[in-house]
Amino acid sequence: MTPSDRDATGLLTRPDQFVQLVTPGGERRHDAEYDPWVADVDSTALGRLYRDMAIVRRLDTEATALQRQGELGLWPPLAGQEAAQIGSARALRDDDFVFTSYREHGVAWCRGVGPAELLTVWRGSAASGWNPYERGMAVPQIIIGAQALHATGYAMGLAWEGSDAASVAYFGDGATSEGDVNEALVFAASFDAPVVFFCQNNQWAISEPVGLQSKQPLARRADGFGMPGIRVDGNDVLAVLAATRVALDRARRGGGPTFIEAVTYRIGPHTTADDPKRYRTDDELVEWGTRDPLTRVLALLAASGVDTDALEGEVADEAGRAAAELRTAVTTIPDPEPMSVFDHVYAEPNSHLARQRDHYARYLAMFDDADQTPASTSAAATQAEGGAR
Amino acid sequence: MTPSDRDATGLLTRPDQFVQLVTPGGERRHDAEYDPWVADVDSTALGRLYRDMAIVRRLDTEATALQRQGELGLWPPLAGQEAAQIGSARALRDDDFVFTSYREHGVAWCRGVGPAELLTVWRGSAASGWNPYERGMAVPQIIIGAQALHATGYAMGLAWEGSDAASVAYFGDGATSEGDVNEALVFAASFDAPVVFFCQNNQWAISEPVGLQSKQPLARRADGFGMPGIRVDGNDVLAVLAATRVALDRARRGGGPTFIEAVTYRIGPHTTADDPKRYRTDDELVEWGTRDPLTRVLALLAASGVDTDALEGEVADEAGRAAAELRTAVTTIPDPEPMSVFDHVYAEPNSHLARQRDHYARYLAMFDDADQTPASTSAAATQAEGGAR
Amino acid sequence: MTTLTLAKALNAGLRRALAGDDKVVLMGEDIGTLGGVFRVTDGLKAEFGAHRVVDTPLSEAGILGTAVGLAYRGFRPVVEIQFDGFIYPGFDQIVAQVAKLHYRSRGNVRMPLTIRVPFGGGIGAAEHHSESPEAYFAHTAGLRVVACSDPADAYVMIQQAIAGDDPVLFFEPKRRYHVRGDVDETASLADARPLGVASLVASGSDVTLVTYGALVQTARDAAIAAAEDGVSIEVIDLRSLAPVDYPTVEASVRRTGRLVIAHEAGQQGGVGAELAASITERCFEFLEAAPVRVTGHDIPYPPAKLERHHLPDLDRILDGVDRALGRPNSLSGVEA
Amino acid sequence: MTTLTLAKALNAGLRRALAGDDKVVLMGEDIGTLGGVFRVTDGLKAEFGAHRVVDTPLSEAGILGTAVGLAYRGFRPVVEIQFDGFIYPGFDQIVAQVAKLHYRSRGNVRMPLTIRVPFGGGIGAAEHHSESPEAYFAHTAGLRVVACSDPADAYVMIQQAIAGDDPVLFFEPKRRYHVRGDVDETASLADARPLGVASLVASGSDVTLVTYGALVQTARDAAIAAAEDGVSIEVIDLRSLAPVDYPTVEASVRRTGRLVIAHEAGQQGGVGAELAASITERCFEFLEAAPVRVTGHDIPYPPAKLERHHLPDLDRILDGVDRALGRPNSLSGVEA
Ligand SMILES: Cc1ncc(C[n+]2csc(CCOP(=O)(O)OP(=O)(O)O)c2C)c(N)n1
Ligand SMILES: Cc1ncc(C[n+]2csc(CCOP(=O)(O)OP(=O)(O)O)c2C)c(N)n1
Ligand SMILES: [Mg+2]
Ligand SMILES: [Mg+2]
Repeated sequence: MTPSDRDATGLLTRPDQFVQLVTPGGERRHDAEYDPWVADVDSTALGRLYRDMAIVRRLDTEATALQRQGELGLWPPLAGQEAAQIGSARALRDDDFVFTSYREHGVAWCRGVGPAELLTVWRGSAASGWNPYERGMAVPQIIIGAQALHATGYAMGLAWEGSDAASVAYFGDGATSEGDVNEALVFAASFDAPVVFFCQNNQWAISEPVGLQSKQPLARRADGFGMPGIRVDGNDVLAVLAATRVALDRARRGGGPTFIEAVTYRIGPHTTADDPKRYRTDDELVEWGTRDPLTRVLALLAASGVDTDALEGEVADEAGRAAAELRTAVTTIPDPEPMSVFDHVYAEPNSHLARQRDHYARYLAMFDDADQTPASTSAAATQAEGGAR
Repeated sequence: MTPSDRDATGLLTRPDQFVQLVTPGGERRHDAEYDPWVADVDSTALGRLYRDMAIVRRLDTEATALQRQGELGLWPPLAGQEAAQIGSARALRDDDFVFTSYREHGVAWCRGVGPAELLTVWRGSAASGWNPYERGMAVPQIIIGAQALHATGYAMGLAWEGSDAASVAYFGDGATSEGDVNEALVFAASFDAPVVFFCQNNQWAISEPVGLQSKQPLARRADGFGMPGIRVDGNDVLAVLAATRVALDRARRGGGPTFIEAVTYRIGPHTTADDPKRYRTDDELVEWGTRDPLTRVLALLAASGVDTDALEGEVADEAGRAAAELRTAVTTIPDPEPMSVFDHVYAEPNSHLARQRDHYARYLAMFDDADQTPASTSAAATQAEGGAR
Repeated sequence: MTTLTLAKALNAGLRRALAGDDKVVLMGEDIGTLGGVFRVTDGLKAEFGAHRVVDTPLSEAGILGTAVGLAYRGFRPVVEIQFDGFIYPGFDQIVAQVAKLHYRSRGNVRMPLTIRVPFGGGIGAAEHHSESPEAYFAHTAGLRVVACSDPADAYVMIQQAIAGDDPVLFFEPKRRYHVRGDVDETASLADARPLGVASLVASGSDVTLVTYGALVQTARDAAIAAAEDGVSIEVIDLRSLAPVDYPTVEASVRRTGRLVIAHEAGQQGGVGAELAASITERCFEFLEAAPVRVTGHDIPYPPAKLERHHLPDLDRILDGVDRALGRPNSLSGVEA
Repeated sequence: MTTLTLAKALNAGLRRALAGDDKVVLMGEDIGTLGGVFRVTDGLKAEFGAHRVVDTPLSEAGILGTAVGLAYRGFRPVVEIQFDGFIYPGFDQIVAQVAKLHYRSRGNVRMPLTIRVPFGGGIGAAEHHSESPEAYFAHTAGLRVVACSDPADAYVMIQQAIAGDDPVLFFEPKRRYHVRGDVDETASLADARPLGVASLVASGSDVTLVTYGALVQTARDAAIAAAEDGVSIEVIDLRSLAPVDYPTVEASVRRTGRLVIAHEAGQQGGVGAELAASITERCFEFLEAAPVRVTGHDIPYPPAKLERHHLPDLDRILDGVDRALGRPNSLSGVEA
């Protein structure tokens, strides 16, 4: 292994070091082990994967713009990780259940999360945007790595029920350093849990290169925990689909967990609050630009005779409509009622919170009631501030 | 790998699955990689290792008896793990620093921890028994796995200072499931920390067999974290010494961490509060009895012409004296002064604690002062209880 | 009525919960084959199988995090933390996940976990085996925190905790595991005192003494000792530490005008602080003296030979009563 | 005097600590190359090198646990927790190790860690980015807990925390990172107000208002607004939450007879509970009303669009003052 096998961020990305079915140039590489798993993916199916990726890329751009325009508080862009997310999520059944981090908008798209549902939490309008049981997808997790254990527990439950569904834990390269992720590997192996650990190694954890988290390709972590590890070109949607199908199939058949490392790249900032120029070079961006997940699919489709200009056009239109819908949706997200701040803390009545709620309701009512003005000092303040409420 | 390669507790213990230099029968097995590391260990040196093991076994028996007699609150016996502890600790230099769990009495012996120092904490007389800086050994750690991070941080410090000393983290098989241990592997690899992770796989974590923690030999965990893993016969003192020397040498030369799994067995209960009959079979004990760490050394010494009867006799005498010393020492451990309960909470003056301390001193003084009896109700109670203090 | 130890009463309650709802699963270290280091789960694995009473790998975050996933799937996990001092590696999963997921999911995901914690000292144990971490959880929105003190309550409360849809930190007074008491194993949960309601364990008129867990017995003893001296103590077993049953405590303090709170945990920011502050807010006009706290010191739990100088005992509680009463020779007379 | 933002003042204080003692090392996620997500450590890695300002793997327990090991070796680690809500995965290392090792080792091992925590809300952030976990640490024996509120204090206090031999949880009011103030960069630490001493930021005679962190400014504003209405508020910036500087607070309450405590953290078991209980114990005869707490609700930190209904603001603090004064129309008149 020579330094030249490593890219700017220090990890191995030579094609022979991961599963790759489509080269960056769009050539179909044959792989005896993984080809059978995507034998059904004809041009039409591949076109659909392209469509998914193009749409989520467009939605992501739109959301970033919405954040810049003040419509969202924050947005963590997925740009660059479309293949990893679409390829894996399109391998799922409806009755599978996914636990993600905050960047998996592409996964959410595949799970049928609607535009308003997607943006709610980033707009700061509510604690979450969708009912997990309607989408087969947990609400996003911000504590790095915590969801890996949730996915494992969920899968243990599936196994104990005798279900052949599976769960998937999505997390990043940085997350592999958290205790929770490692403990999840321990539990999953111990209980043969039908869970897929899907690690998007996008080379960075905010400003920290993956080489700081691990000197080893992350997929190699798996073996020591007693499960297969697959390292896949995360910018190759076909390879990701194949690898995820392999892992899900194993899970369904009682074979236990699999760890997938999808080697990909975050093109944009960590979030809209981040300035990646402070920690990474343009060269790196240029290099990863040559490995774009979308262009290679178009090239492959073109080579197999598809009219990709037409496809691109159609999909661009559709993506544009989706983006417009997103833009509309954001304004339809209702602002929360003040008193809803107390909702759902508990599932059952709670005397302490009920009292606190009552107090606050009466406090707020002081401002409504013209006759009964707030107590003198606070009235003074309210005037001084121009009646903030 | 067939089930018969696994022993009762589910893990691989066939000789070819770990480094073994002396067979259970006392035969010297040659190993091109590890032999050079113990080339200096002649019969005299081996006799010294035997002596260490025999003494700590005797001390352990004595401490267990002291607990049964009410002199100690608790004792976690090391019986069975003598080779793992002596072989590893005898590889250390004085300026190395070890962080252990609660069972490493053999390591403490090698670090020069005295009998009263050793028993203090188990007698419940003080929070710890020795000054870590005098012994190059941290005070015992009860939170499973926490010390692995401490050893790693200490080693990072050593490296930053340019020292060629190393640190060692001792922990059990169960501990490998804790986040802390896995995070320690991450940090150690990332910072090339000169630390040796010495895992005594004694097959059990209280009542849980190691197979519940891992389906893989624990040493295989290492590779995925980016460090060498060595699986060694933990009942073979020579092999343990060799493996630890290899690891320490790597650490001293800037080669970073090593993970050693010493496959051994806890013969006694988890602690004197435990009843192992509830969870393991006699067969298992019988089987592990054939792999005793001491008998094989005697056999090897005998084969190399040493008068082992004499040696055994001498060492037994010495061990008897050490045990007698231990028995005497326990009664010399001073009972703590009541007010010392407030000592060392902070290194600097603390107004809150000072006040609480004052209050308690005055409270206690009420009981001393014949004229000024405690307040009436408490006086009544004191009488009722026969003056508890 | 059966006479059971507190540990056996919990065992009986767990058995009934397991039998009554197949979504109830027990998880923890050494709870299966061994039956738990205190034998609270003794026999349950044999009875219900390894998928209902689950020996887990050695990791508290792992146990709690997988329990969250199981709850997501509709299970009702009952987690045992082996000793109080071992809960902290799982703290993030409790505080950031278990406590917040119902809120985060806007009520869509329930977290009916019961987290059993043998707590408190007085058993001569090694470090981390005698702690009282309840205040951390009482300060955490989204959790309920309860403590049982006798076999009858233990039997009922553990079932109520499991049946409830909110996560419950369930503190068990480990030094009283072997104390016996009458338990009505036929009683229906519906008729039982609700989980959030305190219980008046001794009536009195001079001072209100509030406590929970192992100290309830000490408080009873204190009431008896004080009675001989003509002081009438009303003893309240709080049972629920979050939320606190203030109506019961308030009613008592309005009558007695004096409040003593006892707990083993340190004073600074302990459950007694909230209780003192809240009762002062609610009953200021009725208080004849400042509420008095009798607590462990603000120190790490000390070595066994010093624990009697840390834990509130009969004498210290009675001294607290004296202080609340402003009686001579008590510490209240000393200018701090 | 230089005019610096609070973030820059911390940066300057850290620089001075790094320059003054080569055993000081900074550790955390994104603190090196990036200079921290709030840029508090900006430029320090370039100046002092990667072994003094250390970007660590993404693991809070890992950072804190290795910092413990470094302290064992004689280093003085300064750990940054990126946001308040991310401290919990490291909770065990803080509570069971950092806080207890000096006690456990009978004074042989010092743990002079400084754990920097940007805390509090009001910045419109996502979940876990606006919490106020200080009470957990104030309840933990062995730790010191402080909070700075302005650039001048931030500059001095961070150096004091690092220089001290006890572990310090150092809370930084993140929504005030960008507020400017005068800082005397030449001042000697020896002359500065000690870390444990509170500061009287506004004198007054009717009511004592105690707070810390970001709310100190709100409290100052409240004092000004109330003055127009003829109410004289004395404002105390607590600075040290454990231990609390009671002499300062007591002296004030003995004069005013009324106490209002404000913090962003939830009420139940918050720092205000201890303060209310302790002041009631110490000043019962001087209190004309029960201490009033103005706090965040006991809820998980709400979504950004609701945070103004969670955080104490000027109005709510003034309402609290009214309640303490027993003024008409305030909530104190409402029977709960
Ligand atoms: C426990 C915890 N610590 C720190 C953070 C702050 N933080 C948010 S994202 C992030 C980096 C995550 O990197 P990675 O796991 O690679 O995921 P990516 O953002 O690249 O998708 C950090 C440190 C957090 N959210 N949770
Ligand atoms: C964090 C934590 N959880 C639980 C315990 C209780 N406990 C003490 S020893 C032990 C088993 C440890 O097993 P292992 O790591 O194999 O070490 P061994 O005792 O076999 O030497 C457990 C669960 C603890 N001390 N710390
Ligand atoms: Mg990443
Ligand atoms: Mg073990």
